[in-house]
Amino acid sequence: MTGTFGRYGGQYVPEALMPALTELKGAYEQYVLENADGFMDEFHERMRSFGGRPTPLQRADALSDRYDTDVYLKREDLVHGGAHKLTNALGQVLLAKYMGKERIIAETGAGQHGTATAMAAAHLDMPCEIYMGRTDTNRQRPNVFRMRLNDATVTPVDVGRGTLKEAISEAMRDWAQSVETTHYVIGSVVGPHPFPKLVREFQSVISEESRRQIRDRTGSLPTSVVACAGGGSNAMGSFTTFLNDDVALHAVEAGGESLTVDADAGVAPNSATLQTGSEGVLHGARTRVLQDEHGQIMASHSVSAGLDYAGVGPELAHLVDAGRVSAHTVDDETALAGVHRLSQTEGIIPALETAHAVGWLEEATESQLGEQIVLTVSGRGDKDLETVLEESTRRNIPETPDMDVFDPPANGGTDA
Amino acid sequence: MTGTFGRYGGQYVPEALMPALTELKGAYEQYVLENADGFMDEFHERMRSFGGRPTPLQRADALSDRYDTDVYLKREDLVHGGAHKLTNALGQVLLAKYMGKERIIAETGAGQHGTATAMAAAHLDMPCEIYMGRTDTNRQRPNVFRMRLNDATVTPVDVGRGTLKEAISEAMRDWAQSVETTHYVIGSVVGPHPFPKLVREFQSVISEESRRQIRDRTGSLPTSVVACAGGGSNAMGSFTTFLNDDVALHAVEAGGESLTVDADAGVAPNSATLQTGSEGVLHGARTRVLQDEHGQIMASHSVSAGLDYAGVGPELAHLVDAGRVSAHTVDDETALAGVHRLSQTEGIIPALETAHAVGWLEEATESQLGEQIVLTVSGRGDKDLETVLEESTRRNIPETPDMDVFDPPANGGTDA
Amino acid sequence: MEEPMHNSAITAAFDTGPAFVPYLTAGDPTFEASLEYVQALERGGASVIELGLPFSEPIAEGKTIQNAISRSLEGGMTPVRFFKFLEQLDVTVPLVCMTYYNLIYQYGTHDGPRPFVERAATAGLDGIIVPDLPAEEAGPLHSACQSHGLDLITIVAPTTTTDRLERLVSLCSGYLYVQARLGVTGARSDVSEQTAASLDRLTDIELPVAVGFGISSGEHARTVIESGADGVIVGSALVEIIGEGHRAGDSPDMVAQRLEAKSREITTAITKLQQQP
Amino acid sequence: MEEPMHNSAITAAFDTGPAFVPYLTAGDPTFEASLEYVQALERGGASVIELGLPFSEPIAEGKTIQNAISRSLEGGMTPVRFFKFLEQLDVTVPLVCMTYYNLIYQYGTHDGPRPFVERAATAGLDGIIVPDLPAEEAGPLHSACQSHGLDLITIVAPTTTTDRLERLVSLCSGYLYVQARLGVTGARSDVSEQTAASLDRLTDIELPVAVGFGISSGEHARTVIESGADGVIVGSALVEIIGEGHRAGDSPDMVAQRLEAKSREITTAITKLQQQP
Ligand SMILES: Cc1ncc(COP(=O)(O)O)c(C=O)c1O
Ligand SMILES: Cc1ncc(COP(=O)(O)O)c(C=O)c1O
Repeated sequence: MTGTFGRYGGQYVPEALMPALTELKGAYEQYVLENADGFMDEFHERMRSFGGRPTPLQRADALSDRYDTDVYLKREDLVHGGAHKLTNALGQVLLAKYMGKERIIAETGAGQHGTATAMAAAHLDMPCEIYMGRTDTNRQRPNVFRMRLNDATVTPVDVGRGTLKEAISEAMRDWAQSVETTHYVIGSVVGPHPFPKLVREFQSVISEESRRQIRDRTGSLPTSVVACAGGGSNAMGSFTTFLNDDVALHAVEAGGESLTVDADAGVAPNSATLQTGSEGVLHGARTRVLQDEHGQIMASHSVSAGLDYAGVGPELAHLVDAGRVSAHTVDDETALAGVHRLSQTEGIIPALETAHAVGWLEEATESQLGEQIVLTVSGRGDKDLETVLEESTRRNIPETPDMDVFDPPANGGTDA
Repeated sequence: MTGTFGRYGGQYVPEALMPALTELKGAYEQYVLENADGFMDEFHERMRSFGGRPTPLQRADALSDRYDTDVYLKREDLVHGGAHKLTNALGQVLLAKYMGKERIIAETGAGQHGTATAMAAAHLDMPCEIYMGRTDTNRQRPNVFRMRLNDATVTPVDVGRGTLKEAISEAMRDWAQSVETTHYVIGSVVGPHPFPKLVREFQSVISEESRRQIRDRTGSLPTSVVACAGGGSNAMGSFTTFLNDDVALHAVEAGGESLTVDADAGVAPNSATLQTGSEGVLHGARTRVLQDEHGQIMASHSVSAGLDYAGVGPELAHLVDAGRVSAHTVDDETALAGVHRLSQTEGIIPALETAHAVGWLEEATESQLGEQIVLTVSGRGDKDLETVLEESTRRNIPETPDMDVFDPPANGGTDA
Repeated sequence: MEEPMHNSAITAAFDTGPAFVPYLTAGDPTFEASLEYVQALERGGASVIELGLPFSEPIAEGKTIQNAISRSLEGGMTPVRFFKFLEQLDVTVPLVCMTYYNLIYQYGTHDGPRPFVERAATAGLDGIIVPDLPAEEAGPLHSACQSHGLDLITIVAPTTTTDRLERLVSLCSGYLYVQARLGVTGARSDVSEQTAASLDRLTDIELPVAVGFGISSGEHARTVIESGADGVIVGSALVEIIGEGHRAGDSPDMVAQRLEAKSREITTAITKLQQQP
Repeated sequence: MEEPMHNSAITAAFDTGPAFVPYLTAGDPTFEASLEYVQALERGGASVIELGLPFSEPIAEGKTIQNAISRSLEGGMTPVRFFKFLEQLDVTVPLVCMTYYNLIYQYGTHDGPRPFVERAATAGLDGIIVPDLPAEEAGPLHSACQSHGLDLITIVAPTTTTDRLERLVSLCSGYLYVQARLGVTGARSDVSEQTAASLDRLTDIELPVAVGFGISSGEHARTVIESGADGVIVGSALVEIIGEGHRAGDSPDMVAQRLEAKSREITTAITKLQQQP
């Protein structure tokens, strides 16, 4: 059957959307797979000149010393907008243009996919509307500003907890109505077929680059590749080109506060979908999801908004089931310490999402680390500054810098 | 005489600092000019893998249409940290390391140079202290967070208005005391010889790249190059490689609120040093400065903190006097509109500094624009979001997006 | 076209003239009130009743039904209780469950739709509608329904192409659910032009055709029947009555009376009509 | 080594034994009070007085003198008024102006240091110290000073190398200002070890040598003279008295008395001493 990955995948959407998915599948095959009208050439050229690709692969000297191995960082934080997300957003907006669509919609949680889509839409002159949970609009003000500056409409979603899950549902509702003129730019390797393949295809440029870069630099392939996984686009992008190589692939999920769930409250205090989720149908695909015994989707949690999602891409779920990818969890505290470690020792402030992959290095065994690691820095941490400081202080993370600098000025001035 | 550019330049510093400047001059000649110990190779390699160089040169389609010419953007906003500033900071911190220094100090205004220096210092494992005016620490909180995350000490300066001018003075005082072990990483092509040359040398990689890129792409050199100028490192970096070409060079300063000064209050409501300043001595160099009739330095103003400085690099001042570079001013309102224009039509939210160059395109004559323009996007605007929205709203800039999205949720929900 | 494998009580309900098919979310706002409301619908003249089993991610619903779903979930509705609800209902008209696939898939101790369908059959359910299950994914549920004598009711959208239409019809029994307009559920004040167009291409379908999405008054309902439908599905307009009553703190009896009155408005408007040939 | 071109009153002031060279910012906190304070210094035994002409960017000063400069600027001090200040002063000891180069450079209707020096000479000034003017840039000011019979006093730092030292000495007249420690001005509670080291290499200099930066008490002053200096420069310790008085709202007379007392403490401590050979 098409559109599935082992047990996962499929197209669990209202009938009204099926023709659009069929059309999208056709466009995917024609433009993306077969480069019709030079689509992929234009995509790569725009990602180069507008998006800043290729991103560098950098040796992390301090981490390499710390773990007594060679750690290389794939610097997706240097992509325009500050995360790997633009690669997918630009690919899809461009595809929508080739398909003759007139309008773009997208959902966003932390705001990274929303800002990426808004940028891509402004760049390609497409009207754009972003759905964002009310809770998220309030806690991610700077990203709302950025989307509005890029002239995107931002529509807060007042349903439920007002976070990513609700925003996706709302975007799907818009699409059910506007499907004839509108393309829905989904933000990760999730959703109904062909989205998981389409997004993975765009994002696999990450591992195309890093595989070439590490060989050019060291003459060999890495022992392992490490990437954080929310929906899984960063992980799939970082892994895809290595799938047929003898390279260990590690996906790091958000362990949140704890791996135990409160089923009565419908809350999982983590986003460890791959580790603790079970098979279910969410947002158009069969995959691993966080759900209660009845099949109701649970509210997930992570200190990192971009990993805070109850589902995961079906292909990644399948690769984990098949044993090709190892899934790990890193909890909030270890991730926060990871932000500080990378900031202090390498001069790179990573996104909280990325910090889960960084944190995992602390917990990995020597053989998991191996001789050479490529870790994808999926985004920069500018969006997370306030959260990192608040949460690190609250939890007494020892690496947390003090912020005494904000104290009021000492009165008068003497020579001390 | 060495260290001068026409009437400008020199070394107006306390005797205690002279040996350090002599030492620095030696290091500059040895490591930077002669690539001793492969210094420049290491610099370029680190700027590549850590800093994200080369930055792309992107055709700006919407601006090209608008001005009926070819506008290319040199994307310094994609450098690690979000501005061209890292190139200088990394160069100097690396040089300090080669010189055997044990500690780094720097001043910062908006925080861009401070964050760049903190990143570079963390990357190269050097203790680092950043002086920042008290006013600036309070209005640039996110940048203070970033510096602290990178483990830099941030020392607020309570003197005077508590802005950049005072921070530089304070950094010089620290240096006067610590000069034997400490390198002072000055943030622009200002200060005593050899700083203006040293910083220009590092930053000229901008025009080395853009000159090559535009020729590769179009087969010709641009008609003109446009760059905003505060201290002038972005402008000098963008111009240097074109100096001997038949290419017009335009430096755009902050016109602020008005070009007339209030000498009694000691305030110039602008930072138009090249246009309205007069010859004077400030922070170690003879150059153009904003001063009253007695020679007291005036408080400058610009909506853009990074241009808000009463001095300018001596070499740039000289090139303007010599007619090789044309100086222009763009006021706060035109710059704000420039932020919105680039954000909305190109999907790039520029720094307020950069927005002055963008705004100038509106005011330039057809012949100034010419057939092909390279405009340096010196930095990204993430640091300026709140300012841009507040100031745009206050001044009724027509392009300003509304922020109704933050209104409280409508009560209940109906199908509308 | 494949014939339904059983004698459908649902299809039979369309025999006596234009059918009124109301929708409620079961358990909205409480288990008991909701039981009363369903019975009110029957008194108001319902031919078939659709009962929503609430799912946490109702991607096909507008605000009105989303709110109903929230109320029902907060009231403790689960699939297990839903079946108890069915068993406690004292109505004679055929009942259809409308829910999302994950709840069906998760029910019982092993994966797949069979346990749910089995239990549904014993609880007296006649049919199932799953808005997020297109023909492509409907195979397992379809065969489970056939084994247990339940109708799987499929939805035809304005965007459905001719080849898809055939496939949907071939899977369908009970009635064909025709979505009147693009978008999500929700009461509207006009009848979509898409409705007439949709019905035009369904003239040679043997199954009864019921139109839903946006029908909110007797007048609308009449127009739809005049355009050739065999029945009208009314959801949000009824659910909104429950929502309003809930917000106003009205007694379940009062709300039940309003539901009955609204139902009668629609029944009255359509029973006089003969459906178009 | 070049001989000074004139008979320096400043140099002469060192002839009668160890010199006490106090510093104040002129106009701190007001023009009038400041006149009184300078006279108090003379009463306290000053041999030469350094008067700060305040500049907005005093990069060589610590917090104490920065604050004095702010007070003076807020009080309206300008180079023009500074010369009036000098003219109104009723003191007989030689006066030295300490200021930054930009004020000197901007003074008058044409660029360069000459107009300033000319006016300074008529106002009765004897010498000039410019902390941000190293030997490399001192040429124009040096020749202007020579033309008008003023001493240009240069500063020797702990970091000054031997070749630089020669150049600084060759430009200097009046006295050589020896910076006791690295850093900026400011009172300290100890005497730097750098001081002794600095003085050691100046034993064969013909000019008097005065040590400044951080001297705050008679005891410090004595140690410095014992280490071989010809005079001590005391700034922040005196300026702080003015600052404290200002903050406490004390009368200028009270402050003047304290300044005189502090001066006498230092003068007393050093006049008993014979400088080392
Ligand atoms: C920086 C960053 N990394 C990772 C993620 C997780 O998404 P995905 O797993 O699809 O890469 C996000 C999502 O917003 C993100 O912003
Ligand atoms: C983005 C950006 N552009 C320009 C400037 C102005 O400095 P300069 O003229 O030295 O390039 C700054 C200073 O902070 C800056 O941050």
